Amino acid sequence: MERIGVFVCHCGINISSMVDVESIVERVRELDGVVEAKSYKYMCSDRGAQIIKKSIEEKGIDGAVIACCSPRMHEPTFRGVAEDGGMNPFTVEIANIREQCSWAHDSRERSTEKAMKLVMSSVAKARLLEPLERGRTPVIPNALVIGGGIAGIQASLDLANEGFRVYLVEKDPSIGGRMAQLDKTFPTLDCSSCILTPKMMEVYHHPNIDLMTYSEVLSIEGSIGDYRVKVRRKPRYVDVDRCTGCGDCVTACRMRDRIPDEFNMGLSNRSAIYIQFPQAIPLKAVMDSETCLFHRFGKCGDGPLCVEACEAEAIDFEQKEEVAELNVGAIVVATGYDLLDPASLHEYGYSRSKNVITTLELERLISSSGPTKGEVRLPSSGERPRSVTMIMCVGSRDETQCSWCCRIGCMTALKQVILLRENLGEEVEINILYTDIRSFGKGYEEFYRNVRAENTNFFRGRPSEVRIRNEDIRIDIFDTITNKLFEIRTDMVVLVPAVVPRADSGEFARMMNLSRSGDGFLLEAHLKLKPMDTFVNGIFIAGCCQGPKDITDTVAQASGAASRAAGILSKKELENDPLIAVVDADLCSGCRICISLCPYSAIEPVVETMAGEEVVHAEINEVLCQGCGACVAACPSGAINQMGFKDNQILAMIGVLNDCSDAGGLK
Amino acid sequence: MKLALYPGCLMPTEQYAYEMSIRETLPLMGVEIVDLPGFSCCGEPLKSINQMLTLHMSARNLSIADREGIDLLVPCPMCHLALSEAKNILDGNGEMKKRINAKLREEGLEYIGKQRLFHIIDLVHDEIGLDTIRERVKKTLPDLNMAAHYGCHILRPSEMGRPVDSENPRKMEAILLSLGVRSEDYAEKLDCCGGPLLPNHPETSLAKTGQKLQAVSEQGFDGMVLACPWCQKMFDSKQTKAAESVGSRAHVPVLYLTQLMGLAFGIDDAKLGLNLNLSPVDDLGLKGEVE
Amino acid sequence: MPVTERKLKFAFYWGASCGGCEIAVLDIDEKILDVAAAADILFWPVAVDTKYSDVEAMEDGFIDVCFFNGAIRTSEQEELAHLLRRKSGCLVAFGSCAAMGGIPGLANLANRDKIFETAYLDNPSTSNPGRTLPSKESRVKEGTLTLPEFHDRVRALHQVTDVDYFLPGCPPPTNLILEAVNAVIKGELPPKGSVIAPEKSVCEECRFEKSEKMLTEIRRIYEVEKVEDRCLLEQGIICLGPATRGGCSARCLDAYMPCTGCGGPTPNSMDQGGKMISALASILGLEGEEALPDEEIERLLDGIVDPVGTFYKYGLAAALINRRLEG
Amino acid sequence: MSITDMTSMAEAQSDLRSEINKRLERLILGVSDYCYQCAKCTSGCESHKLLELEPHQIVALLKRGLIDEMVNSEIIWTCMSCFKCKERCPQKVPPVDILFALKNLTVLTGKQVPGDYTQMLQSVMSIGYIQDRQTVPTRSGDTVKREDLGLPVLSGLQDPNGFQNIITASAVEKI
Repeated sequence: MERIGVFVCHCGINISSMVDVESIVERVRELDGVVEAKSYKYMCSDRGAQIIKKSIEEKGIDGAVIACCSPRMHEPTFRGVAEDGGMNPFTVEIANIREQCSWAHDSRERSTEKAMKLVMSSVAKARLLEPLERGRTPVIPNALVIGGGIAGIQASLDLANEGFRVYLVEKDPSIGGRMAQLDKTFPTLDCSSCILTPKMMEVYHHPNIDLMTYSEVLSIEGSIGDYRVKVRRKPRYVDVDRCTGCGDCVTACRMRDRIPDEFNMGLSNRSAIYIQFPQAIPLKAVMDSETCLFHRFGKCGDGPLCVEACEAEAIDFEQKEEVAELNVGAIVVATGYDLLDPASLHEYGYSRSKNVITTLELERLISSSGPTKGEVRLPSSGERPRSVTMIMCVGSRDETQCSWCCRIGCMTALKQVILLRENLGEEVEINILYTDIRSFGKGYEEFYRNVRAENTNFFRGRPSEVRIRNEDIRIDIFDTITNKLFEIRTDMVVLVPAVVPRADSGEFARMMNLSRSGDGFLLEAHLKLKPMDTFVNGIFIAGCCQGPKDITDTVAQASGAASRAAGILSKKELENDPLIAVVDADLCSGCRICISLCPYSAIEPVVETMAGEEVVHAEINEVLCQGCGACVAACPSGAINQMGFKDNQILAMIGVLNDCSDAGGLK
Repeated sequence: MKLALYPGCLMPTEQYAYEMSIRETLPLMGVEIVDLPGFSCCGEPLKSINQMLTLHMSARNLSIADREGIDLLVPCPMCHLALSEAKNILDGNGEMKKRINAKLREEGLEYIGKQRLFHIIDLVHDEIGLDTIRERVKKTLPDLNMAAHYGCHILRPSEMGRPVDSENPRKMEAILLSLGVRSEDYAEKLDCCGGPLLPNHPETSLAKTGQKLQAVSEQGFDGMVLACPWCQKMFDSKQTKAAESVGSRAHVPVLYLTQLMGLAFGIDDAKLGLNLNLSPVDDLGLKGEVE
Repeated sequence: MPVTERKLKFAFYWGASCGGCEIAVLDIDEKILDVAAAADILFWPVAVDTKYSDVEAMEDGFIDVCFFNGAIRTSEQEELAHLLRRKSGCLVAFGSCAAMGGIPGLANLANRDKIFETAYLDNPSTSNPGRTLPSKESRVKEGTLTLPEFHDRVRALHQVTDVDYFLPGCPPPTNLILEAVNAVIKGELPPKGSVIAPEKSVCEECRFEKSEKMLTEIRRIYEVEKVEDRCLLEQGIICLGPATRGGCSARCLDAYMPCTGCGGPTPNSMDQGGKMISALASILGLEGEEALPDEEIERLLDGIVDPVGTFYKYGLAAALINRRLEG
Repeated sequence: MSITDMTSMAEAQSDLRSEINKRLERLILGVSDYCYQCAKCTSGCESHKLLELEPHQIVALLKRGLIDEMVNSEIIWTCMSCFKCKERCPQKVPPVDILFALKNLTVLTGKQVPGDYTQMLQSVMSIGYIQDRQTVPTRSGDTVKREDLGLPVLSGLQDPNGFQNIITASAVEKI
C-alpha cells in the first residue's frame, strides 16, 4: 500500500504509562509511505473510529497500522472501521504494543523502543499488503444435533422451534441420555422423568425434527454453512413403523433376564430384544444381535419366540445397516460424559465388593423403574442396608486420576441422602465423607442446609481405603473437624465418581476435527467469551462433552449453542475469511505433501492439461481452508502463500526488527 | 540369564534361609547368580539420618553393577526401593548425578545407570515365567491357602515403577497358584509389618506385627508367604513376642516364597534353611515325598 | 552493434569445483561446433593458453559472456571473479558450486584451521612429521614463493560479485546449457538475475506415481530391498525433488536414486534445505503424532543421517544459516 | 508484618520451609504446597492408630513454616515409612518424604537421634553393613552361623578406610 496511516492507542494508561506514544507518532510520520500518524486515548472507541475514518476520507489512506492491544481482541473491530470508511479491511495491520510491550516490561524507555520497532515493522508489512476480497457461500438451513441427552434435546427443540430442520442423532435406542437414568434432580427434587419425558415426546412429534436413534455419525465433510455428514443407522431388526412397543417380544425372548442391562448399570438383566426403558422414545423394541441366539447361531429353538409373540409382525432379521447422508449448515455436539470406573482406585473396593456401588447405580436402585422397583437393597443379599456411607471425590480433584472437580458430586450425594431417607426410613445411618462441600448453584446452599438438619454424619476427610472382609465393610476415616480417627462399619458404600470425557471422545474429536483440552473434554473457543463455540466454524458444543456441569447449566448451554447455530442458519450466505492459503499453480509441481497434512481436508490435487500434457497441481478450497498455515510451512517449493502473511511481507517485518534486509540466497 | 546378587544387610547377616533358598531355586529356573565384591548397605535404613548418605550408598552399589555391566537381583524390598529411588533421582537430575559421581570417583566407581533391577517376584513372574515354574514343580504340595504379604517397599511408591501393582498386586498369588497353592485376598494385604519402627519404637513395631498376624490368623489362612527379609524377621523370628504384645495367641506358619518354591521343586528342606524358620512351619505338612 | 551480427566472445573459468562442469560443456557434443561457429573462446584455462595478463589487457566488457563455474575459496578465485566480472558483459554462475557454493560449500562446517589440521596433520594417510602447513609465502634459496590465500569460508559467486544469470546443476544439464547459449546467441536473454531453468520442481518431471505422504519411518536407499515405481519420499527415502528446481528431467530418479538437490531452490523458496526440513517435519509421523512418546520421535529423527549433508548438499554456502560459528 | 502462633509464640520459618521444598523438588519427589488437607494420608497412616502421627498435620505445619515445632517433636520419628500416604495422596504430596527431610534436619542441627540409628550408622561406617553376621537360632533349639550353612563367604568392603572417609563426608552433607 502506498498511503499508510498509523494510529497509536493509549489504551487509557494501559499502553501510555509504559510507552511514549507521542514519540512513536513523531517517528513513524517520517517513514516512507506514511501519510498520517495519530494517537488517541481509546482507539477502539467510537471517537477513535471517527479518527480513522476521517483519515481515510481526507488523506486517502489505503493501508493502516493500528498500534494497540492483541489482534485477538480488536483486529475485527479495526477491519470493520476501515471497511466502513471505504478502505479494504485486509490492508489493516495490528502492532501489539500492549500485551507484547507495556504489559510485559517495566522500563518505559526500553518498552518504547520495542514498541517503536514493532510499529515500524508493521508499517513495513503494511506497504506490501494487498487488498483482499471475501468469498461467499450459501447456507444450508438445516442443523445436526449429535447426542440425545438433555443437552441435545434442548438444542434440537430450540432450533426446530426457530423453524430450522433438525437431525437429532443418538447412538442409543432411545433419547434421554444420563438424565433419564436419574430418579430425582437437585435442588428441586423434581422427578427426573416427569420433567424429561414431555420434552422427549415433543422431540418425537416435532414436525421439524428428524429423530435418528441407534445411529452414529460416521464422517463429516464441508464447512460452516454446508456440512455433509454421513450417519450410520444400525439395524434394530425391528420394523419401527409396525412395532407398537407392547413388549411381548421382550417377555418371550429365550435370553430373557440373561444379559446385563446397561441402562440399569448392570444391576439387572434384560432380554436380547428389549425396550431400553419404559419411557423410551421412540418406544420401540431393539434387538441386540450380539446376544440374540438367532443372530449368533442361525437358530433359536424351534424358531425365534419374538417372531411368534409379535402380533404386529415387526421383527425383521433381514434389516441391514444403512448410511444416511445429511446436508447441514451448523452442528451442535452434545455427546455427554462418562463416569470414572472406580476400579481404577482399587483401594476403595469397587471391584472387591458388590455392596460398593456408584451414585449412578444407587440412582437406578432408587428409581421406581429400576432393577429393584425403587427399593434400595444390598446387591449382595437383597437386604435393606442399615447404614450407607458415601465417599465423595472418588477420582475427582485427584492428580493421579482427574484433576478437576466433577461439579455434581456434592449435590448428587446430598440429594441421595434425602432419597435414601425416603426410601429406607429415618433410622438408616448415613455417613458422608467429603473433602469440601461445593454447593454453588441457585438454591444449592439452602438444599445443603436442609440436609445438614437431617441426621447425617458428615466426616470431613478422605478415607485411605475400604476394608472388606466378606459382608463386613470397614472404613477408617480421619475427621479433620474433630481431629479424630473414626472406624465406620457400614453395609453399603456409595462412591461419587469423577465425571470424565466419553471413552471415545478422542476418536470422535478427530473425526469432527475438534480440539480437546488437557482433561480430554471438547475444547471451547474461549472459556469465558465463546463457551459454546469450537475452533471449527459452525460446530458448537453443549453440555458435559465440554466439561462437567449440572442439568441447569447444561440446558442453558444447549440453548446458547442452539442460538449460536441459529445465527448461522438464519443467514442466506456467509462471507469467507480471505486470510487463507493459496496455491500458485505455476509453481506447484503436484508433490502432494500438503494434501494429507491439511487438518480440514481443504486441499485436493487437480489435473489440468497444459500444452498437451497432463499436469497435476494442488488446489485449496477457500471455504474449507481455515488459514492455519500448515501447508504453507510444509510446501517444499514455496508454491503456497498465506494471504496476509506472504514471505515478502513477513521478511519485511523481520528486516526492520533485525535491521538487516538481506534475505540472501539464490532467487 | 545372569544376575548379580545384591545381598543387602539383613539377608546375609541373619536371614540366611532367604539366601539359601534363593541360591537353591534360581539356578533351577535358568538364572545364574554371580557374587560381586564390594557391595555395602543400600543406605535406606539410614535415610532418617541423612538422605544424601542414602543416595550415595545406593549409587555406589549401583555403580558396582555398572562396572561389571550386569543386572542386579535385589531380593530385599527395602534395598529395591533405595536402589530404584537412587536410579530415579540420578537419571532425572544431571546435577545430582555429577555430584554423586564426584564422590564415587574417589572409590574408582562411576554411576552410569545401565543396570536393570529385579526383585524375586518380578523376576519369577515376568522373566522366568509361570510356565517354567509349572514345569519345575516336582511335588504336590498340600491344599493350602496362604496369605501373601509383599512388604511395603516393593509396592510403594509406585511412581518410580515397582515390580508389582501397588494397590492390587497379583504376581505372588499367580506364582503360588502355579506351585499349586491358593492365596485368597484379605483386607490387610497391603499393610506394613511394623519393621521400620524397630530401631526406635520396638514395642509399637511388634504390636503392628501382632495385629497383622492376628488378622491373618482370624481369616483362617494356613500361613503366610513373604518375599522380604525384614517382614520375615518380624512375622517369623519375632512372632511369639509380636502376638503376645497384642494379647493374641496367633500361631501362623511363615515362610519365604523361595522356600515354598524350593519345596515344590523337590529340594531338600535343609538346603532351603527351613529349620531356621521359628514359626510353626511344620504344621503345613510340607515335607512329603517327591513324585 | 547487436551481438548477433558479429562473432561472440566467450570465456570459461573454474573456481573451487571438481571439473565436472568443464566436461558438461563438452557434453553438448557436436553442437560445440555451432558454438565455435558463433563464438570465439577468449579464455578457458582448461583448454586455451590465455594468461591472466591477457585478460587484464582486454578492455572492460570486452568478453560477451563468461561462464564461471566453481565456488570461491581462495584469493585467486576471488580476484578472477572480480576481473572477469569487469571484462565481461554478462557473467553466468555456471553449475551448483558457482550458483550456491556446491559441495565445496559444505566445508563451511569447519574453518580454515580445522581443514588444514584434517588435511595436512590428522589424516591417517598423511605423513607430515614436520607438521608443515601451507603458508602464503615460503622462502627458498631462489627467492619467495607465494600461494593464493585460503579463505576461512567458501562463497557462491554472487556473494563475491554481481552475477547476471544462474545456471544450476551438478553439472548443469546439457539442454539447459544449450538453452542458455542459444539465448545468448539470439539475444533473447531473460531479466537479469534469472535462473535459466524451469520454475517448477523436479517432481514435475519425475515419472513416479504420487499419492499419500505420511511417513512412518525414514530409510536410506540401501535399506530398501526393492525400490518401487512410486514416489521415493512415500517409500521413506529422503528425496529433495519437491524442494529442488527442475530442468534435469529427473534423471537421478529415473535411475531410482533420490534427488539430492543440485538444482537449487524453487523460485519462491528462500532456503532449499529449510523448506525440505519443514516439509519433512510436516509429514513424518503425521498419524498419531501427538501420542508419540519422545523416544519414538527421537528414533524417527535419527533416521536422518547427516542432516546438513542431506538438506544442504549443494546449498550450504548460500543458505540462510550458511556456516558453523565457532564458540 | 508477621504471623505468630499464639500458643507457642513461634513465627513462620519461611527460609527453612523453602529449603525443605527445594530439597523435595531436587529429589524429584513433589511439592508440599498442593496439599488441600483431605487427610487421606492420616486416614490410612499405619503409625497413626499406635503413635498418633498425623501426616496431614505435618504438611500443614510445613506450609505454615512452623518447622521447629516438628523438629523438636518426637512425632516425626514415629513414621513407619510404609509410603501409603505418598501413594494415595490425590495431590501427589509426599508426607513420608517431608518426614525424612525433617528428621535429616533434626540430625543436622545436632539433636539427639533416638533409638538404634547411631549404632546402625557406626556399623555401616566400619563394615559397610548395618550389622555384622549374627548367630541365629533354629526351630529345634540349636544355633547356627552363616559359615555352617554352606553359604559363600560374604565379601566385605575392598577398602574399608577409604569407604569410611567418603561415607562420613556424605553423612554430614546437605542435599
